[in-house]
Amino acid sequence: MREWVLSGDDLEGLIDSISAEWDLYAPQRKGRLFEFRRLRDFEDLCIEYPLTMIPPSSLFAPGSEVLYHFDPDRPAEIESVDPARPIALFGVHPCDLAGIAILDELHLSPPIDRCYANRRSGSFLVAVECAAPCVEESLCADKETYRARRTFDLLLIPSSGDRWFLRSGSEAGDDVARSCRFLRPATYEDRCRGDEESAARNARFKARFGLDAPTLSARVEASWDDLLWSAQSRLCLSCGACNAVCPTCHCYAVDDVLPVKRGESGERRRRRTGCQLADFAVVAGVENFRGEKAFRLRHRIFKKEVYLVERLGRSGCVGCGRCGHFCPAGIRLVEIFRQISGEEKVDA
Amino acid sequence: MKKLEVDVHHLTRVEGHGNIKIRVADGVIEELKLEIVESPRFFESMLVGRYVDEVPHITSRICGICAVGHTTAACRAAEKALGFDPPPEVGALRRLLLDAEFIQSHILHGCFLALPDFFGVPSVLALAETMPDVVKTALRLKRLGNTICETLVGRHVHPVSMAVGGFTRWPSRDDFLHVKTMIEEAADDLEETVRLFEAIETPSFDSPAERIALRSEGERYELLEGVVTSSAGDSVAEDRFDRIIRETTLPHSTARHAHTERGSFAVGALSRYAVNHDRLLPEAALAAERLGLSPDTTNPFHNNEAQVVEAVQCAGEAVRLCDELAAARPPGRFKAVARRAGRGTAAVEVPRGTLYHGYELDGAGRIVGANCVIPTGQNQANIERDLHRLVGVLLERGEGDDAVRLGCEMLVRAYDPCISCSTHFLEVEFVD
Amino acid sequence: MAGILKPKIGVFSFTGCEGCQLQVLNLENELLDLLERVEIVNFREALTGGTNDYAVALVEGSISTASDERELKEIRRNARLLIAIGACAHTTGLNGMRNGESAKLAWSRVYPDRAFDANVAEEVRPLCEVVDVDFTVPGCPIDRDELLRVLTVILAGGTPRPSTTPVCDECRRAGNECLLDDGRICFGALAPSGCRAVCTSYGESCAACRGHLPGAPVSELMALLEEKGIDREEIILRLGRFGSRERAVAALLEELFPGGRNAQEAAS
Amino acid sequence: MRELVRPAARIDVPVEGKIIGIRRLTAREKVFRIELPGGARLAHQPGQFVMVGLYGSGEAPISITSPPSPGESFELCVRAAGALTHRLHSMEEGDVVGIRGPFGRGFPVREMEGYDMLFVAGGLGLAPLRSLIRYVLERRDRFGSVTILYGARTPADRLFLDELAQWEGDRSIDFRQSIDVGEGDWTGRVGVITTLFRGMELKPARTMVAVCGPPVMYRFVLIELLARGFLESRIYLSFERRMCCGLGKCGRCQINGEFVCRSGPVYSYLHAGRLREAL
Repeated sequence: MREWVLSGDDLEGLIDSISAEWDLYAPQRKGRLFEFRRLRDFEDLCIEYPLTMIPPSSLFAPGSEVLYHFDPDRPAEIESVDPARPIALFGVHPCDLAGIAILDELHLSPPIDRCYANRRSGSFLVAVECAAPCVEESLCADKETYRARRTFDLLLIPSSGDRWFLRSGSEAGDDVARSCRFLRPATYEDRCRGDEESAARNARFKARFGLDAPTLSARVEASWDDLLWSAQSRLCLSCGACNAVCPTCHCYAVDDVLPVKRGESGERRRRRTGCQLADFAVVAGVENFRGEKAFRLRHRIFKKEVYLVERLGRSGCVGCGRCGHFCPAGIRLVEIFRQISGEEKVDA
Repeated sequence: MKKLEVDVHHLTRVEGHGNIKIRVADGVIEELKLEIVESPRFFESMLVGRYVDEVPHITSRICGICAVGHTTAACRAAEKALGFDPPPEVGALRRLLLDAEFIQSHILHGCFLALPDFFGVPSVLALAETMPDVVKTALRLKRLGNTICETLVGRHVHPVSMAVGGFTRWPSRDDFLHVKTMIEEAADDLEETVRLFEAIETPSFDSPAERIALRSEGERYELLEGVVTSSAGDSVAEDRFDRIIRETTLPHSTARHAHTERGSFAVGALSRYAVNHDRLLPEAALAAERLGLSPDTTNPFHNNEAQVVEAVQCAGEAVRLCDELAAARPPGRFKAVARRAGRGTAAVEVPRGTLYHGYELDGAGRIVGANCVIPTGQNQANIERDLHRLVGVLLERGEGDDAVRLGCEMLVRAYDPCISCSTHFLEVEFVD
Repeated sequence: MAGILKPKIGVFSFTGCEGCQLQVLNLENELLDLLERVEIVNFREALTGGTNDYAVALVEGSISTASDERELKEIRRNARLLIAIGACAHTTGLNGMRNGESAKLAWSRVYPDRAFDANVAEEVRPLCEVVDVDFTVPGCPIDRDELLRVLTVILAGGTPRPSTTPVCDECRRAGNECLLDDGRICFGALAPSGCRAVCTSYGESCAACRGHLPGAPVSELMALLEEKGIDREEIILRLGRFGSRERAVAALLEELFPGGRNAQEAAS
Repeated sequence: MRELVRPAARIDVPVEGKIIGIRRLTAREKVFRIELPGGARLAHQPGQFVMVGLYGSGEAPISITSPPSPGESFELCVRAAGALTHRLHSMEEGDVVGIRGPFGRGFPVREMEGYDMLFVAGGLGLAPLRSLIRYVLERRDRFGSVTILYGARTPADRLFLDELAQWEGDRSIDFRQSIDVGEGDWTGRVGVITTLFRGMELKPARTMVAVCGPPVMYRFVLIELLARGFLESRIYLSFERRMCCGLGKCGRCQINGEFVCRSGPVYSYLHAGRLREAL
């Protein structure tokens, strides 16, 4: 692991050297929100952003994309989509990095998801560590996702005096760093100071519900028949916002777009959808296997805290806090987990 | 002995449902009327009790063809009632949107509805086979108008972000520059259209009319606001329009006939041109010259050419407005105007003429009275008068049923009547 | 192509603003491509002449007069497939705002100097309450792309599938902040998606012009908005703009105007 | 440059399946015989399904109703229920559809060998079970007794009438059927499927059970089976859920932690009984 010191003034230089090879996406303002967008002007970069509504992983697993092109009259005459131009994500928070790692595991395990692989392969990730939890709903302390551990090519760690530590996590990261003349290798003193600053920062991330991962999973598992699910989902609008903003939600539906003009090809498209939408588990337009909002809310939490734990060995929730922060009905994970942990009892 | 009956049931290629009925006996016109048969929709009844913020969204649905016009008139009238004066860039964006709607509507009318008559085909669909280039050019221009609205306010049919007080989403600088580029790229298509109409022979017909349009101080070929100005010399502030325009209801129409003290009058492209011709941009003035337009023309068929001139004018004006808006500081985040009691009337030029909306609000900002005077209703008396004259001329020439029918249809179409609007008259109930 | 019969399409219009017909013409770029595959034989807004020989009828507008009803039934007899286009045809759109009030009373207010036209129906109805409708393209106005999707599926011999997810899903994925968080009255959770959430993307709240999803969370939304301090009456009025034909909304309107809007007027 | 996707895998992109035979079973169901390009074998197990696709109408999972065979075609029994299946019903011989699969896990045919077989089929549930029934009948000597219980709503709803008659006439098979609503000249049994169990002598200790039918049927059949002492591990159920991919990715068919398209649609009750969303 190599580490350098980057002066704040040289951030633009770093971006320039990455942009030379990748289409660079970075957090920028969108009204009162933030979003990852192609960076055209360095001035638009908001590196100290709180939280984007749409997670950066959506650049690899977009809300809607073409799976393949087809000839409407010949079912098997299929053309793949053009390979995506490799992109770089600049300024990814550690929780979102964890989200990308989970999507990687889900999509790149056999059978490999072609479209995800197409976008993800050759991409470049620059993570940035946070100085404090983004929003009130953040659970990154409980989920231990406030530090970036892997998956990044480069990691920016804020440091005092308008400077950054830059750590490389891959060969591609090394190559980029090596091409930046303005980087200074970190000295022993730098590292000591960095560790001190890290410790001070870590103290700002305080657990909200205080259960370790296996305990949480077991408690969730035991909550199947609990009244909390109907109590918590009382005002749920089944709007699917929690799914749409979740960095690890990945369920989808498939639609076709037929060509208007004879002889042209059509598109088979994937549209991301969510388990909180009322129609998610409807079969043949008749039977709804999760017809109640309480069942749907329970499924979402079970999926993250039980089913994905069984499958991946870790929680599918990275604690970013988006689902609660952007829920119009105010349904918050932290309250659900607190009730599950026994801190708050639900009135029947 | 001339006996003739023309009954055009369901006038086609106009927006809305209308009939022409003519009965001639012994060479004398016994009956002649333009019927407007669209089902009444009772907007007035529906509006009463609604909050003022909803009004533009409701009145936009009076007519899908001039939805920007209705929305603009509703916003302006509501703002006057609320005593709110929007910042100048809001006015500039509204002008730009009117320009876009004019381009789209005039091209739709000129090339899709009127043109087939000149080539003796039933529709533009038939032209698509014989003159594909003409149709493609027209489609591109029509799409231009639509795309401008889509980019700036979400869509053309029932624009989304136009609101009382301004715009719920202000377009980005890139949006304005993008729109500007699109318009500039359409220059060749506009030139093609002018050339097309240059080549068409306008029926000669002489029927002088009083012409009314908005005109403002300054240099602008006005669409958004101003003084109601008549070619007969009258002028009056927009909220006093009823001082010169009176309305009566006729039994054969759900629209109302309007007249001045001198009789029927005309609004629309030709009237705007007559009132504001000195304010045309050079390229539009040149187009007018090439199309043989003259401000004191007495031929109502020239409305088709006036619309083409206005399409050129609006494109030029829109480019200028894009520059202005791209350079302007965007207004802050949209805030709804505080509700209060009041009364306001606004006039806006829409493709077919001057449109008036007026509202009266209670203390909670709810509608207690509404009024809307639409251009086709203002033109109807004049159309019937022109039909009278035209049928007389055709009878004198000894033309048969078919020629009379076609002549009448073409005349009515030249006025570009929007019958959808016409039946959606609201109560005129303003007592000063 | 000669030799291949193109399906014949008629476009018809009843009470409405004609905006949905205009959206058909607004297909612009795709219109000529479409005309290679279908023949439009009836389209009053664009075409002189007409015939009863058509397989597919696209019908806009509500049924608000006795003659509307007769004509619609004739169209139903002629067409193999009847497609309702737009909110007026689908749910009466905002024409339904006049229901709940006697037609005569509304008439006397708008045309005080003219006798009531007996052709005017007491109540405005959507097409499906008069004839069988095979498919609906919802919205005020219809979305051009959705219309194309529906037509291409029909031309391929398929049945178009209506959207079953709410506008909210499309809206969030478009990156919009939620207008409910701003204390705005927004019905995105009630209405089926397919409009690309164009209203909310342009800062205007969803009015549910596309109708309501089955089991739409009306009571949840009412509760949520009221908890935010929004006046119940204003919410109901807004729901009634496009939703007067939805059962849940009709019940709320009855709560607001017991006995219909006339009754209140008579009382005041 | 776009590459041509090689469809050999039949996993995420379809191959062309040609309809070479169509048989109407009832007012709602038809059987389609389908041939893969180049005479390829589907190579499926009883209980597995394929994704059938028509552009413009998407894809739907359809269970394979024919037994595995060395032949070069297979059969799908399709009820006209949604947009895609209605369109399928309007197709003719020679038309082509998209085929992906086979997917999922079918019945554990090897484990079943040596046991008595009890089949419980309700309505359209006979379609997937028929694959297994015919598999077993083709290898009659490897299995013990064969009992088939079939329930349908009305006599006219019954599928594969010719085969039902064959089974009825076959003395080596105990075939019983019942319908919910008596109709016309129906002289057989009327009542829900569980009434067929009355008076039957079954040997739970040496029997494997395969059940397929509408969701509500499972609950009552399971009560009956468990009460009679059948082992949870020897009761196999086939589940229907919504699917978009068949790859365990789209999340639509999930029952608790299981992706029906991968680990199902056939589960032993020992397993499915622990899935709280399954029944």
